[in-house]
Amino acid sequence: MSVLIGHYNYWIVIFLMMAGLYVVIAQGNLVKKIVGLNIFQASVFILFISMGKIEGGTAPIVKEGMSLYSNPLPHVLILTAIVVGVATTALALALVVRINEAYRSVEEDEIHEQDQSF
Amino acid sequence: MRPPIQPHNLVLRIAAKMLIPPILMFALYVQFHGETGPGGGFQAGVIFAAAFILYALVFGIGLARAVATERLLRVLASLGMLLYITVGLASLFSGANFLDYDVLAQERMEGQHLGIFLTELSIGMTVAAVMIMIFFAFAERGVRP
Amino acid sequence: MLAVIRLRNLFAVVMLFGIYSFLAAALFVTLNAVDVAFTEAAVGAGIATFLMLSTLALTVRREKLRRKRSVIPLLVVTSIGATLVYGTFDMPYFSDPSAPLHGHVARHYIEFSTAEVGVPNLVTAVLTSYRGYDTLGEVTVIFTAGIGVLGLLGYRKRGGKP
Amino acid sequence: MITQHLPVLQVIVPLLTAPLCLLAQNRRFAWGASLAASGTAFLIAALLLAQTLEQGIISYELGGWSTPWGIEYRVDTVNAFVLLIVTAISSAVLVFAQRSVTREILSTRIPVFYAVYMLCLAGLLGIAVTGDVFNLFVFMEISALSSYTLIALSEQRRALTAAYQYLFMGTIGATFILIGIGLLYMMTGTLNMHDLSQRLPAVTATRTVETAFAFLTVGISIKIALVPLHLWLPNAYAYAPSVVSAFIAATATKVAFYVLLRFLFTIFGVSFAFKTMPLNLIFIVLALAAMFAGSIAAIFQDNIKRLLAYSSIAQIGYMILGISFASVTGLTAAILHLFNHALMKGALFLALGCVVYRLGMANMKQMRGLGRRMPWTMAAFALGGLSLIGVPLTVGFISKWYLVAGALERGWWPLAVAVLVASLLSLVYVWRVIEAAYFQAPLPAHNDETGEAPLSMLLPTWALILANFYFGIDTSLTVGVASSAAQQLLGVSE
Repeated sequence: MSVLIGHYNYWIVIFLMMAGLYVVIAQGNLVKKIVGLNIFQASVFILFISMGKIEGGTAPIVKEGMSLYSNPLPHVLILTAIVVGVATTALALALVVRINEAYRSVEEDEIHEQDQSF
Repeated sequence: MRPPIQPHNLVLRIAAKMLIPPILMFALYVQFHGETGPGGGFQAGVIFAAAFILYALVFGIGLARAVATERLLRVLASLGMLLYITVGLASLFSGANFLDYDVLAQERMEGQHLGIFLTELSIGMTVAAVMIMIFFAFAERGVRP
Repeated sequence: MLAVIRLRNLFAVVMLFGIYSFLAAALFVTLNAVDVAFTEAAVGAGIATFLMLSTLALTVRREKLRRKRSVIPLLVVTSIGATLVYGTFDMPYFSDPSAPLHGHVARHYIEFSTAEVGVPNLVTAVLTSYRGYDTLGEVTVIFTAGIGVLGLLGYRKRGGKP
Repeated sequence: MITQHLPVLQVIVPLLTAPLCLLAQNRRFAWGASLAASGTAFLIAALLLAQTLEQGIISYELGGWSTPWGIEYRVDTVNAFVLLIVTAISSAVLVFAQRSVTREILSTRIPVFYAVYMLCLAGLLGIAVTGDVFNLFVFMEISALSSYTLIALSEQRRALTAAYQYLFMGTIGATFILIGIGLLYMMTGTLNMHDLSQRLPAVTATRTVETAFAFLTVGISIKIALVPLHLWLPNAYAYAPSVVSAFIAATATKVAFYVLLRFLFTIFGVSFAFKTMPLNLIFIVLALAAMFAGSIAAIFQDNIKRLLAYSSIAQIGYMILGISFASVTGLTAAILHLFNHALMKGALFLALGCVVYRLGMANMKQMRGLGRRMPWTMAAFALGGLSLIGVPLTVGFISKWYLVAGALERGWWPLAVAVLVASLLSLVYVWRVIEAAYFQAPLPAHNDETGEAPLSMLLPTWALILANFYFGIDTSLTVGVASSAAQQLLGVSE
């Protein structure tokens, strides 16, 4: 039972993560793939942050009379990872815009067909 | 992007005029209060960029472009990065390791504060400039020449 | 989230993503990660969603019907998920203060950062001082994305196609 | 004083050059500054290698924070060797770039190109020198984002989809690596590689560490394009601008391969990676699949750049095979092949770059009769091809020799035979190009203006070709360094 209570939130996060990954792998629309990628990454962030949580701890800002803080290191890592994620998203979207201009489509199958035909 | 809002909508213009200064103030607050509260250069940069994008959406891209020319944004983004590296090199030339803030001032704590202040500033600069740059890149694609 | 898979209206998909980010941000607050929550709200629900909407405005709003469906992606994803769940069994329990990750390096930050850096916000102290070099990397990533987008979308030839 | 800061300067010099290129907005300046930065980085790498050979591991604490608290740069023979080859290739490619880029990239985008190139170089170097796993992730993303951009800067529209595909595979790989890092951190509470290697043995029996291991291995395998995860590579190499193909083919997968070595041997340790986890067998199977599938696919390509790309996939197979022996000889072979393959692929892609410079594209059809029109270029290509096959006196021979020796040492002679058979396959695809170039009549459509490539492009190409032969004849430097690197990784004292 304690296994269930101790880990259930990780399982929820893993489910969300896999939903995102499924969108990336299975969907053919380029924009939707980016959304999927973002969901995947955001879920990884939640995984990291939930491991930083400490029962009874507060936000990691030093105040008088507080002794128990959440672990600041995962927060720092995820701040960086969020930035990396948005940078990737911006670049991916720029590529989609260019692909749409070159192929007049954002569907993977159609683009693939056009590439084969010439 | 096709402008979704009429550029001459009076209510929007006034609302935007009322909103933008507080947002900019908030960005500055977040920028300089990162040491004591939540926030810091990155969040401040994003908020600053958001205020600017609001301006561009309401008053038209042309006006916004006149303020933030491509050259200015490029220079700002590059300077932000250069500033960060310069802070690192400054400690290197003061005889410590790269990015060691201790030696930046007479006293160790002051050095740390100065270092954090400067690096946060450089993050804010680069992030704001890059976000606005990306916004314009997308926005101007939509306007067919 | 399953709606994202099923929905074909891309606009709704992007909006759902914005909501998801916002919920994630709210979750971060309850997990005591205020800095991260702030950033996730500004980036996930703000910038990323905004950029996706801009892209939709430049491309199309509706996804086309797909002809083929395959079970392979589902299998791949399920097996990856199963591996992760398998890994969780030996994880320290959620919010257990005695977990190894809270000792060692993190403990050092909490105990000594006031004396060594002198900044009340531990996240800022770690971000810009202890791991300041990572943050330089972070600025570089943003810079790279900026000039990458500029290189891809800016500088078009006069009058002609890009 | 400055010598003690070499590890960080290695990365900072190109990193500093990138914004300068963007600020100047001047093509000549951007090129000159990039070349100077890359040359300086090469010198620094050479000095670092000399230092590590003399005094062992160099540790540099960024921000002055002592090791587990801050980020550490840690240079030993292995990464010093990787730094050397990356900076060497980058410098050669940059000399070549000045003329080549004007043909293949829109002129207004050229300063941006050099800025992104510098970021990519800084990212790759940053991956190689760091001793901190999260820092490694950050720099991996810098190099990845910049290489997507570099590929997409090409004028061909297929480059866009290639970059997009690469971006997706790469980001999934990076996120997998991030998950792996997170799980490791969860179990040990540290991010420093050296610290991790000390704290991991206490918790290796847990399922969480096994999962972390699986995620890291899969994530890095995507980055090195190991066989079932290689799909991004052929198009990315084929449609990128020529200089970018040469640079990325010769460096990016090599650095990712180095990361794999680092995680397997330094962090997890041989006994966990190969005894607790069944990686031995998995790697042998995948390596064989890569060697044969890659070579056979290469035989049927019409686009020569794609041909070389598939050949790269096969060559990665050789390196993985070297790892799977988990012995000093096998690892020496893998590290040698890392170095040697960078030399051959760099040279071959540069030779193709010359062809593209003159003819606009490089398909089998264009190659016909090219041996007479561009004698120097095609001679370079032929010699590079010999090295790829593994003819004696070339570097290709040396690394395959060690690979076969490693297989025989373990008594796995079928694998030795497999290496030889795969080499024969590479003979087939190299021969197709050479036959077209020397024994077929040129297309009438080629006008007679098609002449030799300019000197500034031939020189770097030939420099790399000569390096192929130099290190194939005088092996004392490469083999010495590679075997001492292998011994360091395995923790065997000399």
